[in-house]
Amino acid sequence: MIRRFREKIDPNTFLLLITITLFVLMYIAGILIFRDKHFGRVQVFLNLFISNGGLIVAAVSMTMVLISGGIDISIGSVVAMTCMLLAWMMEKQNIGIIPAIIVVLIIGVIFGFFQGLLIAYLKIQPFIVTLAGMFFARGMTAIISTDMISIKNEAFLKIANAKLYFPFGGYVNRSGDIVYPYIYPSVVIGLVVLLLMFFVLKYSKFGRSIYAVGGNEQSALLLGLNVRLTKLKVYVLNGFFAALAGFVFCLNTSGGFVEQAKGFEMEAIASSVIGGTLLTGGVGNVIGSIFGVLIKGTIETFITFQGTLSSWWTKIVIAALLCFFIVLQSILGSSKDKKGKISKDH
Amino acid sequence: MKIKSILRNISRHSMFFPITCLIIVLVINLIKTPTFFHVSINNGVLYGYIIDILNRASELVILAIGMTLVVACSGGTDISVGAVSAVAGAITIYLLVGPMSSGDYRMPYVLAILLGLLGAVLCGMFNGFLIARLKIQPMVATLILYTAGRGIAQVITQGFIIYVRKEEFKYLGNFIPGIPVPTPIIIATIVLILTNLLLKKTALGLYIQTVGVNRRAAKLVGLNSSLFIFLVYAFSGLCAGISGMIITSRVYSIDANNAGLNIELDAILAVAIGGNRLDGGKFSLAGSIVGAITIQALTTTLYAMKVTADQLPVYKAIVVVFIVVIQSSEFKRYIGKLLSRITKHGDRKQVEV
Amino acid sequence: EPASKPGGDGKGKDNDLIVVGYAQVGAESDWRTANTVSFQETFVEENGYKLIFDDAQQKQENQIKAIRNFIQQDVDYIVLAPVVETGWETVLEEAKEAGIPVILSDRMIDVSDDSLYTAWVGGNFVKEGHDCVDWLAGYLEELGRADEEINIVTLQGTIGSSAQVGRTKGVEEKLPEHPNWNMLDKQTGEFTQSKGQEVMESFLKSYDDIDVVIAENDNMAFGAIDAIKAAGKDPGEDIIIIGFDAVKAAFEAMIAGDMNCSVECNPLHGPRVAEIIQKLEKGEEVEKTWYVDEGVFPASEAAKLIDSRPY
Amino acid sequence: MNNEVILTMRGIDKKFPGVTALSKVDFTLRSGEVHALMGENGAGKSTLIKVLTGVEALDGGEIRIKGVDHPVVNSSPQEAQKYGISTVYQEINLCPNLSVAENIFLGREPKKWGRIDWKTINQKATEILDVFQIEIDVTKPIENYSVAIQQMVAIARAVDISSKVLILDEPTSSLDEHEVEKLFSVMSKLKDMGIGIIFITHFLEEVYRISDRITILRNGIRVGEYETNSLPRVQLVAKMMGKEYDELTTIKNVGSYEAKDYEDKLLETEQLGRMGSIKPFDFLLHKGEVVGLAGLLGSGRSEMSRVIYGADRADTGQAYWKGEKIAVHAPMDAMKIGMAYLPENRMVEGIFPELSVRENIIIALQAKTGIWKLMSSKEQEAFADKYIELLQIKTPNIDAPIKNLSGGNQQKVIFARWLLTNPELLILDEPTRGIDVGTKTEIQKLVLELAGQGKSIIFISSEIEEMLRVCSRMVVLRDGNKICELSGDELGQKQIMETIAGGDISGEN
Ligand SMILES: Nc1ncnc2c1ncn2[C@@H]1O[C@H](COP(=O)(O)OP(=O)(O)OP(=O)(O)O)[C@@H](O)[C@H]1O
Ligand SMILES: Nc1ncnc2c1ncn2[C@@H]1O[C@H](COP(=O)(O)OP(=O)(O)OP(=O)(O)O)[C@@H](O)[C@H]1O
Ligand SMILES: [Mg+2]
Ligand SMILES: [Mg+2]
Repeated sequence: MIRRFREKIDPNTFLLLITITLFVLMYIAGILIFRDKHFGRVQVFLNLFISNGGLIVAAVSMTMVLISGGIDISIGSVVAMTCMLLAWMMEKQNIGIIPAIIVVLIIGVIFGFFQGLLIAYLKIQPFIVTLAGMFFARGMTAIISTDMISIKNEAFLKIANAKLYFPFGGYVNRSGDIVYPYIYPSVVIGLVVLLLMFFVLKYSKFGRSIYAVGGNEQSALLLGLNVRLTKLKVYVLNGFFAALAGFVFCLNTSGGFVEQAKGFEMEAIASSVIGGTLLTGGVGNVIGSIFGVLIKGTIETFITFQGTLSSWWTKIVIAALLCFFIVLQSILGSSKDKKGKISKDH
Repeated sequence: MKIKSILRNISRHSMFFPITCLIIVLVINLIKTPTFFHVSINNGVLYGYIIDILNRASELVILAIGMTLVVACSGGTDISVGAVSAVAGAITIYLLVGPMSSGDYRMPYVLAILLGLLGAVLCGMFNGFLIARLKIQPMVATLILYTAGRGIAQVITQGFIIYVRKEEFKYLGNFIPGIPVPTPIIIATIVLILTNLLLKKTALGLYIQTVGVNRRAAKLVGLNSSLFIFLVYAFSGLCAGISGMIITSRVYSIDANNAGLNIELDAILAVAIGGNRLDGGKFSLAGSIVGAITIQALTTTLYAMKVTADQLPVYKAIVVVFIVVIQSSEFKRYIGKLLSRITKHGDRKQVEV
Repeated sequence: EPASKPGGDGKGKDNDLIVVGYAQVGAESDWRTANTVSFQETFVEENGYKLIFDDAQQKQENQIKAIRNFIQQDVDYIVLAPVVETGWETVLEEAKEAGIPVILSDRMIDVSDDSLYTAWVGGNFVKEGHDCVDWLAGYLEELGRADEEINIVTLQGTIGSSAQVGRTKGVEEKLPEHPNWNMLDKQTGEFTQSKGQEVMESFLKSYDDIDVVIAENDNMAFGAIDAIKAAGKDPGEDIIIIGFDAVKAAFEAMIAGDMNCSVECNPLHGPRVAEIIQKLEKGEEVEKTWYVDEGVFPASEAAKLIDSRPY
Repeated sequence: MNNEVILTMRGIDKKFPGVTALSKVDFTLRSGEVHALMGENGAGKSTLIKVLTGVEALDGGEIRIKGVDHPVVNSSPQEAQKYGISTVYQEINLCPNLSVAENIFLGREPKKWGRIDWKTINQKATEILDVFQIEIDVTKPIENYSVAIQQMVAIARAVDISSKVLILDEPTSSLDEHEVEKLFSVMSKLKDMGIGIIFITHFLEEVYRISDRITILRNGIRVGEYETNSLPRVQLVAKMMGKEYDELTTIKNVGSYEAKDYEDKLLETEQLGRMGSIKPFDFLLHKGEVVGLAGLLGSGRSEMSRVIYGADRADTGQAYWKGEKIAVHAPMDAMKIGMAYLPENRMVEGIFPELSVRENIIIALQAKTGIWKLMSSKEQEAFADKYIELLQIKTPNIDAPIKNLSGGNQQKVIFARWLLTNPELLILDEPTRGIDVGTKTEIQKLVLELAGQGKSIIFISSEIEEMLRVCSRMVVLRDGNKICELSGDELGQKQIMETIAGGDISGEN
């Protein structure tokens, strides 16, 4: 039955459906298992977004990069650098919030531009370029300041703490007040980026070029696309989003320190992959990535609600669930016999 | 004309750029720290910056050997090697002395090491299974052990750092009395020689490249692509295990959180600096090894030049970019164009490009 | 034996327990593991508690998530051992709105509004730094080297961590009292033995007259010991070695004569936090700052104390 | 032929390391003509096209296009497209992950309110393909379709783009006659519209049917430009090969194949089949016999041969080798028994692009001898040299990466690879695809020679004529079903065509 259904729709949509279904099943399971711990509250669901605002931006951007056939493992470091820079500018240099944000976004773009140049025009492998980028940004973070900097800028904190309430779904808390579910502006930024990239990838020439380049670079070139420029644009945009993700991340943690957001890139990659993006390029979409983020977040929520796992078990359980997910996807999604596949040229 | 042909000949040699980079790093050292090349015998062992570099690069060299084959055969990277090192170290030490630090062995030393290595190979086989059989992309598949590996190691150690208080345990990671060369250097050399023999004296090297270049075509000429991919990941696990032994012996303890932390990135970097493509196919083991030593030389150099550890990545990044840029064929092409423009300039006007 | 609890009729049992959400940093060191164990052993059902434990794996984001989840689970108290000092306003504000008291353990946080947390329990890193310098001064006097030129190198912890910041600060504050001491170099060994060893090797090649090594945790001190031995010197004799934390392995090193002193950093916070919670349950006011007891352990006392060390 | 010149190339030079691909080549294209570019494998045809369209950089020479008053140097196909030049390259170049429709409109998507208008794209794509009578779901990724469909899509795209010049580099090599017809009718229409077409093929019939003029290249040098009508076939071949050539008659001789009785059974299958690709079939092959598999595109010829070879695992039935049961689970099993398989899709399943010619030649034998016995480099060189000589493979040296060879020469390398293993049964799936006439004849002769030596051959080709020349028996397939076998007197072009198409004229296809 599955086979017949699969033949009807295209394999990538099928994978996306699998991902979404698994997420829903998992969430329902959570609600049942942690009944007495209020897992079913709307706010628990919204917390997935609140806690992962930065990751949403990063995962969306990562998805774009992966579709283009590249990878970016510098995102975590860039996020750290952005947070540190924001904190340093606002706290140590008394620069206003708006100029500070503009500066970090510009730096992100420049950073992305250089990475893009090396990748697109010198054809150096993205993994290596962004690995160097990762080292560079992390080191720069330490150069800006080795001390933690806490952001006390009022305007910043106002944005960070502005709750946007929903008019429904409230619950009565221990002091007897009704608390309506809420989100923070960081979530809004994440969702806007998501929508934007959804449209760009689906409805713009640039977006389609990304898919083409990721699918087969040589073909894209012969079909008359400007492959290099497309790649450059991807990394520039990615640099911008990395900085934006840094800003969103910073809204959540309001401070900068050297060790911040370590391993963030792997989370972004994992989210994209869970969402059905292929590291080989050409396949993926941002809706899947969002579910990737939510699945990752739900797994973490499970672990917190469970409440006894120590660090090592946490790691193992997360990895096991990740493994389960990837293997299931691979089994359900594979076995589509690819006949007469067009060669990947070099 | 002459310059051009010389340049072409030199740049054609695949090992030229990796070695040049290493030499540049070393020469900078010589200028900055005149004692850099000073080697003496201290406590019956060779002692000096150069020895330090080779010694500390040993784990990286071993990992880079495994990584090179993984990259060549599967066109992907194994990002779990650092965590697998920790697992292997944890198994060995736990088997040797149990959950508490101690100086008494509970089982023969060699057996414990073999079991530790077995653990690492099993990890590698797990990766190999996911990648070869289930066709999961290498980085994603190895992400699983990358995440879980340290957790597994901590389960074994119960989260504690276990020390082995016995002199013999330090031999692998330091030196054996009476032998002036630090043991890690010897181990790395042995691994290198054996691997090289295996690749050059059997058809394995050719098979790996063949599978890496075109997996589907390899199947049709009768090669079991999946088997080879499985094997290289198992081998990479073994290499991770061996370096895990060295790492734990160096500090005669297992610190599951920190043993081999981030070393996988350096291993991948070594492969790339050695002039290997990361998407599979032809490979140069020698290149990767030079790459590994270059990375360690760089770190040692920067320490010697009093760059603090937290800023070190910046300089590392700059050097890495420099190295991969001058190696890139695209860059060579631009330079070649530039050169030919200069040499041709007198002869005739350039056609617009 | 199980403490007799009021209304222990089985059904309402869960309701009578005090639910404590505990957001721990991770399990990055023996010290941390001992710290965790101290909580897990204190907050057991026999004592009237239910502990919800969350391990952030050294990531602040994870702790923030955990606290949000604690709030949703309507816990009675939140104990937070913050990964870093910054960035807690938002989420602690949420806890405050939910009416859940927050008790900090180990590290302090940097917030403008003190009312965001109820109390803090921990060691005093700066004081540990002071203790280290004072002990060294005393020891040098003992050796009769009080007026000599003394060259010191420091192996710092992971830059930016509160232990590193506090200990470095503590040492530096007291240094001017000893004009004959030179701080030759400082470099981070990231709290690990192997990095500590690597950095020490580099120090030894750059300076041949190091008298004292201050390692901001014991693990780095062990690395330094190995590096010193490899360089053909005798740690503990030729070079004085001071570590922090006073883990069991440090006592072993001191007994072996490789190390001279370790400054304690007491991980047993659990009982202190329980004490605070009991007070709050009774409706009493509590102080904001609670230091745990910490000592300085020189090599001369090591053999005597080693068996009484719990971690 | 008084149409105006729309494209000229003068003195084009192109060198690759170790090879001079083009040397002072001139070429002129007029509007409204089909200009055939002919030459042996490796003559430089594809390279000329690549230089023209900016895929490869030009070393010297000048390109001029009508309406542009300065010499043009295209640095990318994108630029060439701007000048109205659109190209179908020899290796199909489409993005496998994108839908058929999107491949057709990539880079020039119609928009509505600033966003891509998918409805229009799908609609227009369907219309464009209608011209070629291809009815497929244009919203599915192109990788789901066969090579032939892909080729047609690539052509449809190029045709839709072209405003001045259309370049087709061996477009027909993977098409069957039916499709070739469709292509030709479209080409005629374009011709009438005044578009100039550069057409590369190895099929002489096609050249004479459709082209107006012919430019011949040999070893990167232009031999000359001729009116098609005034150049006899034999002359054309002679000029391509650079020697007086009378082998065309030899081919005919080959055709008069004598049916004889074969005795020793080599391979026999009983209801061998594979779910979803080929229905269970019975098949018998004798020693020394050449059997052809005939059928339309996608009829399952490749499928059948893959199942026999174990490239795809059979899930029903049983095979016998010399009367004994065999279990072929993987290609290695088949190789051990004595089979060899030359795949139809050279780029994807044939060559190892980065490996040297030498390694590409010896790999199958090496795989067969096993991992522990590595052939010495001397042996390897000797083998490679022998077959380069034997098959006249054009390569700068044996250690050049095979990706640098021209398509035809790559095919010969793969041939060499299998001959080296000394098989008893050769399965040749489109062995002459993209191979020049001279070599094609060589290969056909080779096949017969091998059969003469007692080897058996399964031969697949889209050219029925070619099959008639070499096969003593033909198996006809339709929709994954073995329909019947033809032999002896039944082996006539007409009869085969009828069987292939199906006696009952159904509404579909
Ligand atoms: N990228 C390359 N690097 C090196 N040599 C090349 C490259 N591409 C082509 N050549 C060489 O240039 C010559 C001309 O090749 P080209 O592909 O133009 O031949 P062709 O006429 O199209 O042959 P065919 O009919 O087989 O396709 C060949 O000798 C080939 O080996
Ligand atoms: N029009 C089509 N639409 C979808 N799939 C097709 C189409 N044509 C062929 N195929 C695929 O190709 C398979 C059969 O192709 P196969 O390669 O065996 O045919 P063939 O007779 O060898 O033709 P070819 O000359 O293309 O190799 C079918 O099972 C089908 O999956
Ligand atoms: Mg060609
Ligand atoms: Mg076929």
